[in-house]
Amino acid sequence: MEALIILNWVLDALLGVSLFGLAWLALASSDIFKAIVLFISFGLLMALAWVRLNAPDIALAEAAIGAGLTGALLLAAYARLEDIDVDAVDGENVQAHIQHDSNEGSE
Amino acid sequence: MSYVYLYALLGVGLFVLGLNALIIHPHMLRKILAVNVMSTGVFLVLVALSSRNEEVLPDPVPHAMVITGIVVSVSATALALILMLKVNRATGKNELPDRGRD
Amino acid sequence: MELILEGVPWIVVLIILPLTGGMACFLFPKISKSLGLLTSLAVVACVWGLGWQLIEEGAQRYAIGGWGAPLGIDLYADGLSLVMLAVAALVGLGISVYSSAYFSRDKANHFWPLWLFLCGALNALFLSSDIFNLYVTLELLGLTAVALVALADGAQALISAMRYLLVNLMGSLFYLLGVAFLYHSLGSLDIAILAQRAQPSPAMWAAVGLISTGLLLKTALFPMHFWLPAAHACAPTPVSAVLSALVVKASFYILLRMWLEIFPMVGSSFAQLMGGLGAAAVLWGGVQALRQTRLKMLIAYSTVSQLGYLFLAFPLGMSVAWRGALYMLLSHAVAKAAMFMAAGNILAAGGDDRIADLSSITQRLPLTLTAFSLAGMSIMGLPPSGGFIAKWLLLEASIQSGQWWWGVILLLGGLLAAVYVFKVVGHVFTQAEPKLEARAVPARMEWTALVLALVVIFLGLFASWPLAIMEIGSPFGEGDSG
Amino acid sequence: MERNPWLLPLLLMLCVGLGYAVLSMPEPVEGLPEILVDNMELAGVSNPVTAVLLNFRGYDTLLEMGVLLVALLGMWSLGGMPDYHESSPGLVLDIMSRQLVPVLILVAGYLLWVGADAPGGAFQAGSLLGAAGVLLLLCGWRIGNRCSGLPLRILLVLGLGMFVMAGTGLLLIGGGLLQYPPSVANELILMIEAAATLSIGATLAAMFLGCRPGGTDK
Repeated sequence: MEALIILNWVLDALLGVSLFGLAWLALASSDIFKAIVLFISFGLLMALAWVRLNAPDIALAEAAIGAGLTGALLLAAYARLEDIDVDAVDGENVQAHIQHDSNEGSE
Repeated sequence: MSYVYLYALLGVGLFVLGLNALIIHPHMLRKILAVNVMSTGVFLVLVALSSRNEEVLPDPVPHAMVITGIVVSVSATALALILMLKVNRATGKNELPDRGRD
Repeated sequence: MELILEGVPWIVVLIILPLTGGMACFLFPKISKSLGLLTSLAVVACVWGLGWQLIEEGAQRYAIGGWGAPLGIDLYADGLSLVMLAVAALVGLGISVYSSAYFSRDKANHFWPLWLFLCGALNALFLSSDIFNLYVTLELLGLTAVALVALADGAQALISAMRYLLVNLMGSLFYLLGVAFLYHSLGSLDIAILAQRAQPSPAMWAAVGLISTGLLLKTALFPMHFWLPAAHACAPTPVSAVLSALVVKASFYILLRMWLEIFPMVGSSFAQLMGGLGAAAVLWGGVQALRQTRLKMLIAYSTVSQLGYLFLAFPLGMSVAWRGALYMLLSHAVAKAAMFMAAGNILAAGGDDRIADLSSITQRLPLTLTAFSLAGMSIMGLPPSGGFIAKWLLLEASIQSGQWWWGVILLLGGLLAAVYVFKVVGHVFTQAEPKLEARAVPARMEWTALVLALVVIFLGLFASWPLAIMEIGSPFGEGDSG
Repeated sequence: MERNPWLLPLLLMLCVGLGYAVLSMPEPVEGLPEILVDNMELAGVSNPVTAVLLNFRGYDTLLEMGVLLVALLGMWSLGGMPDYHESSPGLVLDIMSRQLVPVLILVAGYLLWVGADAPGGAFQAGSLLGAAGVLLLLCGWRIGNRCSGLPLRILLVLGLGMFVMAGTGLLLIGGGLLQYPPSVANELILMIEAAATLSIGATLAAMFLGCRPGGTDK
């Protein structure tokens, strides 16, 4: 029993630290694409945190909306952002991250 | 002292972290991410404190509030992203220009 | 007739009607203009109905779903909400009429549903008695307002819309965190119940700070006003009018409610701080308005300045002061809507709102010029206008409470306002060659501005009626202290 | 990036202050959960979160459907973003979505149904529908021109519309706004939830597309 409680605490602490770390990295990383991916994984971990907090309804909503759809929206916006200023990219090889077809598809 | 306070404090931390990023980063997409992190922090505080008392089931009212909040924040994010693309297209920049110091 | 007025739950109709109108406009864009006008008219009628009910029966509470607070959500209407609803309905009707001539066809299709949803959000906000429900209405209001700002073309408008959206979201999140603290320490979301249970604690202090910060950000009180001028000036004219007249007032209304009901225990230092910021806003906004070269920017900075007056009531904290602030809100809403419309007419006629070039255009728009000057009188606080009554009440409060320095701010603010209003009006009377062909401005747009400006003068002449309405349900506490 | 030297200390102070407030927060004298438990048999559903969302605080959800719709309206009024993918999506995505979309729709239906008594409900189901829509859009599927006008708009307002209609209908037969008679509460809630699910799914998918389908703007 005692061991279980300690295990739970360790689990919670681990989850908390990784959530905070992911959020920190997502907001501090220099690469926008990386930031988005980190944010999506942050959302998925959040779903776990909601389960830990006895909130399965929110866990479902978070996984589907928070991580899934927000992630899709962010990635779509990112792709279009790159579409627009594909020639303005300086140095960073960012467009390699995501498959996009601005040059072929625009006609 | 129960484990839920850990999550509530994490929520406060995320709120402040997001606020900091929202203020200092000029890139619009990062500002949008920052707002999302902030809102997750608020939701965590709301839900974590609802199961302070471990004997009874958690209070469902904050849970419903958070589900409402998640939907609101995805709507706001979607609008913000399109607005960002339009700004990007109109100015060619991804950063909000420094507001004219008045 | 009386049976109908009594039997209908106007309080609900006021919320459902604009939402339904918005949906109908979205579904049938071809007839959206007539639907929009019709809805605005109907909203005015509903406010009339609700007013009649309130005068007959006093303040009203309506339990949605029949549950009642704390389990369900309550709507609550008293004199304070009625005044807000009335000014929203009146200015809203004016804006509907103005917009029906302003927007081109494809913009109009987007404008009408958003505008009606905004009306619905405002009404819902003024009637809600539940702090989380207020959050949802704030978000609805904020998103519609941002979408409306972005209707204007041009990079500047888009940038200001983006900043407006981010500020709105940030303000809402501060507010929501405050709500979380209130709920978890007091166990309810209903304002009336919270008011009974409130007692000082660190969580309560945090809630007061968070909620006030969030709402002040949305109300654009002085150091947090940075987003307002650009957003209000770049938006399409009817939207500028809505934002300055109504949207910033909505968050102020929530703050006022909270302050009157839940927060009275937070002590006076915070109130002094708000008063100080308000005074700074009055002066700073006035000086900035003077420095502007474009008319819409000048009017937007004037909003920053006028919003400051509302906060002078907090340190005074007595019934007269609250009524003065509310009267200021009322007359500023109407006057600023008229002013923005006048500026819009000038823009529509000349395609340019540089103040230095005004003379050639404005001489052809006598109605618009009259509207601008009348509204300017209220902004300055000259009699007979609503602004005068408001300043008079605030002055009375500052003398009664012995805090005369707020009175000095009132006078200085009025002086600044006089200078910037005359800066505009003065340009008109300098003889200049009409160099450009001015385009015709639809008569409807000119008349709407003038009618609203006349309403401000009526507010100055017949002040006793609105002042009596404010007292329904005595939102400012019993009687006069003094 | 020049930084305000005051910002960091201020934020740290905020963090500490808020943390202290959280830790020292008193238990409410009189909580809501007890009242909620007493009223659960009148709610029409046995999942407390669904009961709060759709019945006790259904008005919040009504307004929230408005928020969703308004955000989409705002996006459409900005108009004219380039359509996302125009090329063929590739074999893997195509096959995967063929398998996945029906499953997602089935799961959405299940979540909607089960939401009355267990975790799930309109928002979760709606977002799964939205995900299915996103997959279809990624595969290059576009709504036909014939359906992109009024039918699509009806689908989008269905959630809010059903809420408002149910609310006013109950008002007209003499109850209060959104006051469900306990005997039919379950059916009414399910009906509203079904409409809301469809709307949420359609709205989220439309948000992903970003521009008005079949619109005139290029």
